[in-house]
Amino acid sequence: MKTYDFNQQYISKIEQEVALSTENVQVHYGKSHAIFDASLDFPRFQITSLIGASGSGKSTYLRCLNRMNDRIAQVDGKILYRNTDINSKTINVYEVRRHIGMVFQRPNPFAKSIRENILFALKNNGINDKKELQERLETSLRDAALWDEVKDDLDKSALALSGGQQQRLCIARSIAMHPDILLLDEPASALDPISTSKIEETLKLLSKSYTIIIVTHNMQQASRISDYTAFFHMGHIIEYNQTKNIFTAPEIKATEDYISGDFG
Amino acid sequence: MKTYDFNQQYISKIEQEVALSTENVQVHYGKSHAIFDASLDFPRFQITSLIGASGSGKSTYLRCLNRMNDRIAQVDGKILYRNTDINSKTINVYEVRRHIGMVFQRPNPFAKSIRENILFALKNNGINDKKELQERLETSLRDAALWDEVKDDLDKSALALSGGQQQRLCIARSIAMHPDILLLDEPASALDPISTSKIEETLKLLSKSYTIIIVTHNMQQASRISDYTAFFHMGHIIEYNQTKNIFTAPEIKATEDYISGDFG
Amino acid sequence: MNAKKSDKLATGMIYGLVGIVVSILVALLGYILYNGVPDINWHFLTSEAQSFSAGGGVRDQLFNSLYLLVLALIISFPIALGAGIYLSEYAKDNWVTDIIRTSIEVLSSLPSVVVGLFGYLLLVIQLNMGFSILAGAIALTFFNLPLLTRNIEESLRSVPDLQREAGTSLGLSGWKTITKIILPMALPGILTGLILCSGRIFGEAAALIYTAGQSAPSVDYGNWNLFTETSFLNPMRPAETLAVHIWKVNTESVTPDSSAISSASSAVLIIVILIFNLGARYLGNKLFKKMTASK
Amino acid sequence: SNSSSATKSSSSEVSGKITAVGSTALQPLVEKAAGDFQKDNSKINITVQGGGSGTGLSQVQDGSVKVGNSDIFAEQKDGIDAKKLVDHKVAVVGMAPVVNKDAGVKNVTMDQLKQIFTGKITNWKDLGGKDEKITVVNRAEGSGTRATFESAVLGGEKAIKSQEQDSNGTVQKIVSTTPGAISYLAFSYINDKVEALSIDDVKATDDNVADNKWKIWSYEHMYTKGDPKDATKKFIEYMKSDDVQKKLVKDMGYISTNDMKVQKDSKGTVSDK
Amino acid sequence: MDDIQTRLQKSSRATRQDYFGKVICYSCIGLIILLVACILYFIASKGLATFTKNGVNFWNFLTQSDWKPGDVDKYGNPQVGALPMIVTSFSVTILAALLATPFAIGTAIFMTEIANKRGAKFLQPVIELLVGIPSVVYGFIGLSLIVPFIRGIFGGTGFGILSGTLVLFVMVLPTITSLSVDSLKSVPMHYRQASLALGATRWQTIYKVILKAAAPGLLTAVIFGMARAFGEALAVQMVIGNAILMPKNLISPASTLTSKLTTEIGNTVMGTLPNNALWSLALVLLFMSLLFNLIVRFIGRRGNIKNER
Ligand SMILES: Nc1ncnc2c1ncn2[C@@H]1O[C@H](COP(=O)(O)OP(=O)(O)OP(=O)(O)O)[C@@H](O)[C@H]1O
Ligand SMILES: Nc1ncnc2c1ncn2[C@@H]1O[C@H](COP(=O)(O)OP(=O)(O)OP(=O)(O)O)[C@@H](O)[C@H]1O
Ligand SMILES: [Mg+2]
Ligand SMILES: [Mg+2]
Repeated sequence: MKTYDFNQQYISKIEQEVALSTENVQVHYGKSHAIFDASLDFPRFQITSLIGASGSGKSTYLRCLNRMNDRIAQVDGKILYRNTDINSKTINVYEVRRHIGMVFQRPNPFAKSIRENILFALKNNGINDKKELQERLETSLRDAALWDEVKDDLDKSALALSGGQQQRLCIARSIAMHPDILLLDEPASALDPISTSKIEETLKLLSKSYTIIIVTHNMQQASRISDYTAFFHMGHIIEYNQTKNIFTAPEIKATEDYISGDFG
Repeated sequence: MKTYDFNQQYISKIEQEVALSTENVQVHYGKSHAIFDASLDFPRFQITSLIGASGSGKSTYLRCLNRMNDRIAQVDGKILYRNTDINSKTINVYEVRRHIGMVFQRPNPFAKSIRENILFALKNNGINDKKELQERLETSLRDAALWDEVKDDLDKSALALSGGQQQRLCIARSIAMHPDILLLDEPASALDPISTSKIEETLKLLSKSYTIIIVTHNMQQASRISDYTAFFHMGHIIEYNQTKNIFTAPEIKATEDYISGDFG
Repeated sequence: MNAKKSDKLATGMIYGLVGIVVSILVALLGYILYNGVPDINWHFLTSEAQSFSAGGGVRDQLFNSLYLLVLALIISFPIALGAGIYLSEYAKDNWVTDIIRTSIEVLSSLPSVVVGLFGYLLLVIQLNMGFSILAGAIALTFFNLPLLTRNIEESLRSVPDLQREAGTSLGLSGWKTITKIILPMALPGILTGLILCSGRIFGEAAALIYTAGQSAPSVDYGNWNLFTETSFLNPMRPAETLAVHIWKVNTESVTPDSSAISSASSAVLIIVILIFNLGARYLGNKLFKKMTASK
Repeated sequence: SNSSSATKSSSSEVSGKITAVGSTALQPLVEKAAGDFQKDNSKINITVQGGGSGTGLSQVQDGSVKVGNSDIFAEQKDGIDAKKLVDHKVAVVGMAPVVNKDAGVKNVTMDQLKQIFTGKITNWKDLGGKDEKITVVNRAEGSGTRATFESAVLGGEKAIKSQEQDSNGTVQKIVSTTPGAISYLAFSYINDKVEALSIDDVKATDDNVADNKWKIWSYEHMYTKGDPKDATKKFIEYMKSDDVQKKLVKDMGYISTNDMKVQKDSKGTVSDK
Repeated sequence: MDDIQTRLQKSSRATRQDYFGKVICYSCIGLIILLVACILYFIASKGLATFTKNGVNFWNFLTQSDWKPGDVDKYGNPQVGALPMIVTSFSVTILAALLATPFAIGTAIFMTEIANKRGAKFLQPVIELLVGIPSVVYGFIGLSLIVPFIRGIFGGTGFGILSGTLVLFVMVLPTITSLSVDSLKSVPMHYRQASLALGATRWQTIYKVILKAAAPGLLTAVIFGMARAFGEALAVQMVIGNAILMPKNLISPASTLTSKLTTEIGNTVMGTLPNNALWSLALVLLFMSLLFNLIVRFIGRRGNIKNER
């Protein structure tokens, strides 16, 4: 692996309204430094993808954005959401996570029925209206391209689904909460192309009213769906720009190498 | 999802030497029928990819090939390897698995050091020569495109690696055994493009002396690396042919639909 | 083929070990049941114990054992649950936790006599509870707590972290995640622990001799007012349990049929535990299926 | 209620709660008597518990319980101020050496018995029995039974270190199953599974105890702190009444104090009654 | 928008729930700690009185073998030597654990790795059942079966460390087994898969992967068994002979700390030397179990460090 000069980076300014931004975020796992000085603005109602080699810190960074790293890692710096630094100690983290939903790399449905998986958090959130629940159940499953496959088995255990089905269920579960921002960590890495493209369509649709940040290994996916792309390299954000710029004319050598290492 | 006529299938005969073949393999999970009458021949020193929608039974079928389903599912039918039905009760399954290695969808390294992960099975196998072990350690890690990243940390716990690194370690672990046939269940779904392409190159190289069967969701991957492709649909093998035929001129509608659902 | 041979050898060895264990178990249970079951009859189960004439039964002792068990579990389970959750979910990996763990383990290795005497001095004398079911139940709690706590902690830990992440990422509070998602998944394990503890409570004698007492004054099974002296539910009355009864009959009894009573009581005890085990297991499975909606 | 109620001794108005704790040997007798007593005195609630003579004495001395049951004189216990306690002797218990049946010995002299328990005679053949090692099973240090036996038999010498057991039931079982074993038991625990020895050709019977021909016996005591009052007084009177002494005491294998022709004090001195 | 902003700053139902949960859990753990502290204080104050109030020399207590708290020796010192009981307690515990561990772990392996569902389903309740058999019953079975058996084979009286060991072996077997089963079960399924896929035999998988991953849990299981053996009184008391003699061999009568404690405690008067001396035995028991725990903790930690690096 080549080594690059990390001072050489290109972070473009966002012209649009910013939904979420980080300022000098540092992450340490114990003594090991995993994210260095990450400062990014995520534009509202856009899809931003985070790309980079395995181990470059994409997941780590993403998990900071809704405070999922709280107990695992030491996160310093500012994360601004609605003019509030949500990385501060006094913040209500539950409220943060309610507005900033997350879907993980490995599917993690609850050991409950499919229905309960979707409705559990909603009910906890005080939504008790039967009709509303039913409606959210159906639309979220539809949006995650799972409805047709499970509509007759809603009371079956979610654990009996295949890996791909489970992952789509997790996406549905997150969507059902109507979050403001949706974080996805390689959500499609376990999905077949049909489901993947459905999910991508969904994300595209959702981006009309949601801000979406997605980690992906799939260059095509990144270029196809995202408006902005950030390139991670060994814990540093090396380049951040509109996706079309990144993929057609990267400013930095490291980015170019990574993208052209790809197999278009 | 459309329904298709499962009688309508196209399984091409293999002209070359056959390394492994199945005859009327049926798999049941309890009462649910997961694989119907799967009969395939896998050509020697070629890469065969298994594609199909999520839940279509690819993993289930693959796991039969080295008896990994033994305690989970009921597998009927014949699996022929070197003129022996390795699905018979009297077979030494350990020997089977030694010659037919497997890499899983989810990385599953042992909670041991990186070195120990690779050497574990070798030592079990009675290889104790220090030099030989060291050599296999290095080449297997190199082949899995992991050597550069871990060569200084061989005694670090494998669990401290990122997901992608872990998966590459698992591949290395399998390669180190010098198996005859290598089964891979979406081995690259957690990998970044650079590692993926390195793995693909490795597989290509390995296919000179190994028979490789790989489950993948990635159409490009299938078309890029595999010589033969089998298309699974709801537990049935619908079409099996040389990869170029499958991707350019599928015989069956279901296959065509699936492939064109893709985003080339 | 060396590996295969050693596999065969080891498997054979394990079968051998298990064979010995099973024969010990079967012989032991067989011995107790063979000696005891012939003397069990309806009269034995429904009549009072006699102090020096033959023909006594174990009605009160049996009831007392059950009542004490329920009471002890009611007291100890919630505490153990809280402590178990603390250890698996909240405790940080530092010296404070180390001290907590060590003290819990020390508690579990205290000899029952010591716990009994401590209970006697603290509960019976100091807190003026007298020899009573309540004092007995609290003394049993001392035993139970470490076992239950440990078991609950481990059951909770065995639930994958993916589940915690799922709950957390949906904005659920840690508490909700634990109680509604992690706990149901850990339930079968917790239940096993509960059964094991119940077994110990049932068989415990030494700690009860000094706390719940060793006499069973006759009580009125029709009196549901637990604040009256004669009520069978009164937690402040002394109560000899089945295990204590066995001990007493074996050591100081002058009844002519003491050995028959002792074997029959042992058999009854084991049968009750058996019923309890199977019942709890059945219930646990049902509960698990219901809570996780798996089929 | 105060002293006035104590005078109307037969009225059932007396009420109260009595806890009697202590000697496990005495427990069944008191428990049974208490049960009968409460049938006529429904307002009195009696709890009888074991715990050992030491426990009984220390609890009654502390005032934690009303009655301390003991099979040893309070004077013989360290740490008990006997002056504060009032002794109520409710029964007499005789004890006899017992041996395993195949020892082949039925009678010993007092001196031989002493030599066995001090470890000077170690084989039954020295006593005309089988060639078999003598296994001494003593009673727990500090127990009333042991104190009685040692003061009657050992005359101040120390018993050898040997097995110790604390309950009649266990001793009976051990002696009956261990070849060559010797120990001693209260009369009520002697059955045909063990051989009760005669001493100097005197048989272990109630009658021989009554006139002190049989030397190994002691009282069962119920101690109160100061003179008993109210319910306690009534109950102890009941324990000494003919109802209990003539029937219950005999049924349980004890000897009634009324039948005794002699008395013993805490130092072991026997005098005529 | 402002609404959300304020909600981010304010506590919500979830924070309150979490707070509530924390309070509950911390109180529970606090209660347990308090309890342990109470017991420790109680035993320590009574047990130390032997040395502080009654003037017994602590070193003599640990190293001498004459136990006659009621008497004094020729120099006028109380004879309180606990060595025989300490040695015996250690012997029965360690022997019982040594004997039970292979059987227990073998059974646990059988139940989790080898047996089909039905086999495990049969064994589990049987083993749990055994935990519930009262000590007295074990004691009497020991007295009726094991003591005569030992007497028949080795001669002597049959009472002694060997009989105690055998009884304890049966008593701790279920404890160690069920705890071992738990710890084996908690080894992730994918370890087994990975190992099997590499062609490792079942035994290799068990021995090199599963047992290793479960080692701390297994160690804990054994320690728990030892703790139970250590504290066991009623059963041991019936078969060990209760003679305060230095054990010369495995079949001569001996006495453990607990058996002495149980036999005598009822006959002594609270606050006197004979009573305090017994509490000193309890204190020794406590101290030894503390020591065991610390050793395990130490071993466990070293194991972990090795794994992580
Ligand atoms: N829980 C953890 N404890 C310690 N180190 C960790 C932990 N998780 C990740 N790391 C380390 O932090 C670095 C970044 O890991 P991260 O998982 O964020 O990478 P990634 O970009 O998501 O990789 P991948 O594409 O493989 O998922 C890696 O070097 C990894 O070893
Ligand atoms: N252990 C199991 N028990 C019961 N049913 C199972 C099990 N594993 C898989 N199945 C079922 O068998 C069918 C085939 O599953 P399989 O995992 O083989 O699909 P797949 O093609 O590998 O899907 P994916 O691409 O999502 O991995 C699915 O319907 C699934 O629900
Ligand atoms: Mg990642
Ligand atoms: Mg699969």
